[in-house]
Amino acid sequence: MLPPPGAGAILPSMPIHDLPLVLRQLRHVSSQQFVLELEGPEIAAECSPGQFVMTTVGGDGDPLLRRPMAIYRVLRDENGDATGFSMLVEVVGRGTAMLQQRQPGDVLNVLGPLGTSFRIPEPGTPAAEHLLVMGGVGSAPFPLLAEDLLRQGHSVRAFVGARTADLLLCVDDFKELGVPVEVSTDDGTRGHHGFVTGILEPYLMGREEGPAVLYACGPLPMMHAVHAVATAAGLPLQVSFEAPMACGLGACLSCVIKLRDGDGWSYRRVCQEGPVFDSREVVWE
Amino acid sequence: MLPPPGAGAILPSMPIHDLPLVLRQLRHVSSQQFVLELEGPEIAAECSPGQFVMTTVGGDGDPLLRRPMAIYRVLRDENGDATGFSMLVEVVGRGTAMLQQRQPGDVLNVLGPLGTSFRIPEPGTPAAEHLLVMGGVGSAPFPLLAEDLLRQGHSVRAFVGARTADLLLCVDDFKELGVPVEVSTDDGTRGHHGFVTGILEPYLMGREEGPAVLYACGPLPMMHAVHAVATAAGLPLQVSFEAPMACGLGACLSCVIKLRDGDGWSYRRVCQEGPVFDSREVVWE
Amino acid sequence: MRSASDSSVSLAVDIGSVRLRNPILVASGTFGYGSEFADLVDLNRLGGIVVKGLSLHVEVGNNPPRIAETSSGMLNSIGLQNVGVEAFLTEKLPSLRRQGVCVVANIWGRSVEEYVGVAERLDGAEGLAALELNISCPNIKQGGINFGKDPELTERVTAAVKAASSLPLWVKLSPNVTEISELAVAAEAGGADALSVINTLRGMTVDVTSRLPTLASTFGGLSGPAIFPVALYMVHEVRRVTSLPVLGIGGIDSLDRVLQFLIVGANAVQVGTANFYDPTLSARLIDELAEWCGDEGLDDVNELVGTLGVR
Amino acid sequence: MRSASDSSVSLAVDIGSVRLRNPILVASGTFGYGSEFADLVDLNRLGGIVVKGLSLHVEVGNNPPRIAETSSGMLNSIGLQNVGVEAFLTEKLPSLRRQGVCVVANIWGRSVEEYVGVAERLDGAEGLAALELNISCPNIKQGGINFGKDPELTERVTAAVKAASSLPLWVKLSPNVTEISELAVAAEAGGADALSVINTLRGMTVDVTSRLPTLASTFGGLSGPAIFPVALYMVHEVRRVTSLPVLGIGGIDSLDRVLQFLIVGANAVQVGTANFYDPTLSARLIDELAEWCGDEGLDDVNELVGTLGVR
Ligand SMILES: Cc1cc2nc3c(=O)[nH]c(=O)nc-3n(C[C@H](O)[C@H](O)[C@H](O)COP(=O)(O)OP(=O)(O)OC[C@H]3O[C@@H](n4cnc5c(N)ncnc54)[C@H](O)[C@@H]3O)c2cc1C
Ligand SMILES: Cc1cc2nc3c(=O)[nH]c(=O)nc-3n(C[C@H](O)[C@H](O)[C@H](O)COP(=O)(O)OP(=O)(O)OC[C@H]3O[C@@H](n4cnc5c(N)ncnc54)[C@H](O)[C@@H]3O)c2cc1C
Ligand SMILES: Cc1cc2nc3c(=O)[nH]c(=O)nc-3n(C[C@H](O)[C@H](O)[C@H](O)COP(=O)(O)O)c2cc1C
Ligand SMILES: Cc1cc2nc3c(=O)[nH]c(=O)nc-3n(C[C@H](O)[C@H](O)[C@H](O)COP(=O)(O)O)c2cc1C
Ligand code: FES
Ligand code: FES
Repeated sequence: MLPPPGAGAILPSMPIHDLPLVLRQLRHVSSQQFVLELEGPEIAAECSPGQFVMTTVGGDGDPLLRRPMAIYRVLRDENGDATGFSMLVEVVGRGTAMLQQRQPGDVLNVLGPLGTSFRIPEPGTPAAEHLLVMGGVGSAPFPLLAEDLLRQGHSVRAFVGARTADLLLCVDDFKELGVPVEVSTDDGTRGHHGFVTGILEPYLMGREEGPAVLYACGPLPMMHAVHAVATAAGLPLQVSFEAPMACGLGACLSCVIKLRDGDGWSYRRVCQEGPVFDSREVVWE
Repeated sequence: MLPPPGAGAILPSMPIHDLPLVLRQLRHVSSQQFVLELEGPEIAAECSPGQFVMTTVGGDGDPLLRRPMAIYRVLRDENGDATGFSMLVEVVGRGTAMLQQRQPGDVLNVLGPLGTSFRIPEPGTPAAEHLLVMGGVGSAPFPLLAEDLLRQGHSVRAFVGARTADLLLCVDDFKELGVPVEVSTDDGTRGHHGFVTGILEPYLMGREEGPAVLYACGPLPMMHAVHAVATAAGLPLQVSFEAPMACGLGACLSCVIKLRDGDGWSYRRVCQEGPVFDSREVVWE
Repeated sequence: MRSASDSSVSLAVDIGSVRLRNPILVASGTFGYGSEFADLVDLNRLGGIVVKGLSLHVEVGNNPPRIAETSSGMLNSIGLQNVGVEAFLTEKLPSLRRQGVCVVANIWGRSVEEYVGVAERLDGAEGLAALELNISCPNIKQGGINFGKDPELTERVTAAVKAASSLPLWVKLSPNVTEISELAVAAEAGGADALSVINTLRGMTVDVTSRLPTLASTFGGLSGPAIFPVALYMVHEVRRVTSLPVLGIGGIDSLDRVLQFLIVGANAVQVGTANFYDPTLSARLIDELAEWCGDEGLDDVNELVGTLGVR
Repeated sequence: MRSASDSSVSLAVDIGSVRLRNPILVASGTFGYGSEFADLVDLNRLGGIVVKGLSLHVEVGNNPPRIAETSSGMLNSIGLQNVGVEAFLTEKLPSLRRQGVCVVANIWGRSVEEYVGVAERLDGAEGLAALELNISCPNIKQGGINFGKDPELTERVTAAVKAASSLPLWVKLSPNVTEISELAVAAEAGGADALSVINTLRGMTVDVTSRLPTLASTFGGLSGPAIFPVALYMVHEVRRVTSLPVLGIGGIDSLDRVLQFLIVGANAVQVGTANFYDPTLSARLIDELAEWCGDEGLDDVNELVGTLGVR
């Protein structure tokens, strides 16, 4: 069902653009999280779920490097044509704080679409159950993935975790799409009190037999735990990784993680061979 | 009439503040020139004409250094109490271009008031004629000086030069204050076609005898020319200098110019012993 | 104002026997093997592409984290990960050659023998314009002393590689030395055909929360706009002692800095870290340079080289 | 969260025999003689003020322009303009002493004799905590070779000054060297009581319009946030070879960088260029440091020094 592990995006690779994009809207979803809507069809029309962009954050060469951000939603006009896309950002440091200060009309330089996308079944493949498991701002790429899966008639279910209720992301997106959502919070302020695997595992136990595919994005320990659950259940899992990035283009070799390679391992670039990897290919340590 | 050359400000020196000030308004006066109004009484209430501030331009550490800017007008409420002050800025490089991008509500960190002020006659001194000679953005400190002089009953006259008509500054300020203004432009688009000394000299020739004091601020060659005119006419001249500045406080020694010192000269700090100097003290070269 | 494509301005420069279309190259390690930027930059327009440092065998490189951002700069400790000279020759070079791209192979080793090995392997390679010797590497045969810090070692490795290859040889100097001019003289004595100035400055940062170095390998190389004034000074120093062609490298982020390098005496420049955050800069600089020369009334960019006045 | 003035955190540090109120000092040449900042900073709260470099006689300094802004940094070529040691003793020191400010005299000369001359003149001075030797100066008696670039000269000038004065002696190292550890060892051998690390990096920029160096004296010293990673690396290098107290200097613009210096092994730090664009930073850092230590549960800032972990 899946292409061979590590095979990269299933879509023919689309050209990468570097464009000055106008900020249409900045919408806060919590005190530390916000959505940025950018105008411009080029990247939006050609991207696939799981891909990302490298964006300036506003300063003119300060901070020096662009920041990698997943493509969150594709914005469309009444004809359904892509007019832009959005990013879902959590403030964690200086760059994301500067991004939060942007105003509508400001211009960001955006490079993309970059990296591999989630690999979804070829059209025509019998419908399966697709389980999206996410933590914190790792939720960003999943609404777009859900859209694509639903369009092909698959059933989709979301497991959303966060530190606390305020920081739960994308729950409304999933509800709008009609995707059932279960939530967990580390502090028990909403849903299951504990980690997201605490809702995923019971679900897997209780579900009927049949093909299922797991997708995960979030903090490393969370993805590692999902990997353990998936392995135990014998289900395939695609994980989307983060790593410090300078170029996003595969040139600087800064973003590497260890992937299995023959009997050993080798460093592969998250921006190029990833960010989406087959979890069995990853050297979890 | 003047205190001994190089004696510094005549006012008791006021404490220096370093304050985050809110930008109230940014008003364009030409494509390359704008007025920034800042809120905050502290600096405004204590400054004297000719003094300056060091201001951040908006970036967070980029550009690194603050920019020196003359205090243009003191803003007052209906009771006449100082509520803030303004700066009159010309875009010449990266920092001033960034300043032009500021929005009302933005905060600038402002250090001041700094430097010596124009030395004006003690209250009670018999009225004299005060001639303000300015070029380009060197006009900035003069409306405030005119106000002070007028308040003491002196007669004031302004000679305003610029490269071209669009860039003539402060003409309206002087008109509002009832100060007669003559203008010159390098390209002849308004007033005298030529340099500002071309209107100053004939005026000095034609005027009746009596005490007069000259003040000048503008490009170095212009101030040098006014110095020559003043010397020929036997009139005292105060000049306000610019120099690259890192601290504005007298600590870094970056802003020096040559002042006469005994038979020779020594380097003195524009930010501390200046920016206003007695023109006879300056080593013109 | 003349247009950017004004063909009446000649941008070609000679680095010894190598004629470059224009003086704007991209620096080793910052442009991959070229193909990574093919969607964004017409590789064929660049003065040249210096590829990621090649070694005899595949190198896995250092553990991550490998980069850290600093004020107007970044630290990297990639650890010279590369595909190895064989894979370069079979997988990377052929398509670049077909496109007519000017390719310079940056090479390194852990001993003089390793350097010579790479150079020999590349010697016959069609489509290579020159070798660039990265000597900012520890010599494991001599207690780990850095080739680039010692004039004698610099001369020795330069001479050995020169003897092993018929390709023009550029030697890339390290700035982490007391007198870079001594290293320049040593490289020239060893037979260098040109000097690339500079590689990264040594630096480190610490993650205060964990009290660990930010980079897994503790130290890294500082690059980016922050180092520009140091790089310009070092090109000036090198220019004082040699008439070899010089490639100015370090902190280029704008035409202004390209011009500064040329004015102090660099014959060409390499854009490095800026490729990461402004991937089309190198191509734009070519247009801007042509336009600037036109505006200044220069027919040939070489007229600008080494025109620094004295105050 | 404890309050900034939480007196239960001890910030005092010992630099050899000199006890400082806290580890936040201000660097030579960036704080004048202290009085320039008196409206803005309570001088008496600072760990210490290192005054502008003093010489035997008044120095007029270099021609302007003396500074140039660079990416996250600045170049300066003030040329060591200063009032001379006599005027310092009569006009500057007395009022600082009356206020109880901890004053360190940075000194320099063009020959060993000049260094000794200044040191002798300052020897008896009441109210001086220590001497700091700026050895980034050319020795006019030895062909202009820089004291700070040569281990032998460094040791010689350190020993001579040490013999001439009973004040604790801090030696301020230049970063423009191949191995700063060798200079650290030399200064220790000469009798240094502490090491100040680092002075400015050599650099230059060019004004493209005039094709002249931006600075009248062509070269200058690079300082500011841009150099922080280099400075931190050098403190780390120095810490490897000596147990002398170290004052970390270079690019401090925030508490985070103060902490990084302490973690790699600096016993105190000096804030330099940041005083120009953020004149109250030094005082704020003291509060922030106390608060941070409190939050981390440290009773004594010294517990942080040299706690860098190994990956
Ligand atoms: C492929 C990919 C997709 C991502 N998608 C999103 C998203 O949709 N929404 C979102 O909020 N965040 C996303 N991130 C994480 C985001 O890039 C970082 O949070 C951001 O770069 C932090 O920048 P900062 O200046 O605020 O933090 P600082 O800590 O000040 O950054 C300092 C440096 O570390 C890097 N860095 C810090 N944290 C991370 C991290 N977690 N991953 C990679 N580099 C990091 C920064 O890029 C920068 O170079 C993604 C990361 C990757 C690699
Ligand atoms: C006491 C004083 C009062 C001033 N008052 C005004 C005023 O009221 N309005 C106004 O528009 N300008 C004024 N200036 C000039 C103003 O400070 C510069 O135009 C401004 O710093 C340029 O910054 P930039 O980043 O745009 O230019 P850049 O050229 O990019 O600046 C680069 C560096 O050079 C310095 N610099 C450049 N030009 C000058 C200059 N002429 N004088 C001093 N330093 C300079 C900058 O501060 C900066 O450090 C004054 C200068 C001084 C010294
Ligand atoms: C991520 C990275 C990798 C690099 N790899 C190499 C290399 O393999 N060989 C080499 O000689 N220089 C390498 N360099 C140094 C650059 O080629 C260049 O000399 C340096 O970065 C300074 O230029 P800059 O400031 O424009 O980046 C690398 C630099 C960076 C940032
Ligand atoms: C304008 C200026 C003047 C300086 N003068 C001296 C000096 O007289 N003696 C000295 O030892 N260091 C001098 N320095 C170096 C600083 O003390 C400090 O070592 C250096 O600037 C690095 O720190 P920073 O990056 O925090 O500025 C000077 C630095 C600047 C910027
Ligand atoms: S971010 Fe540069 S190779 Fe991945
Ligand atoms: S600007 Fe620092 S002394 Fe004048």
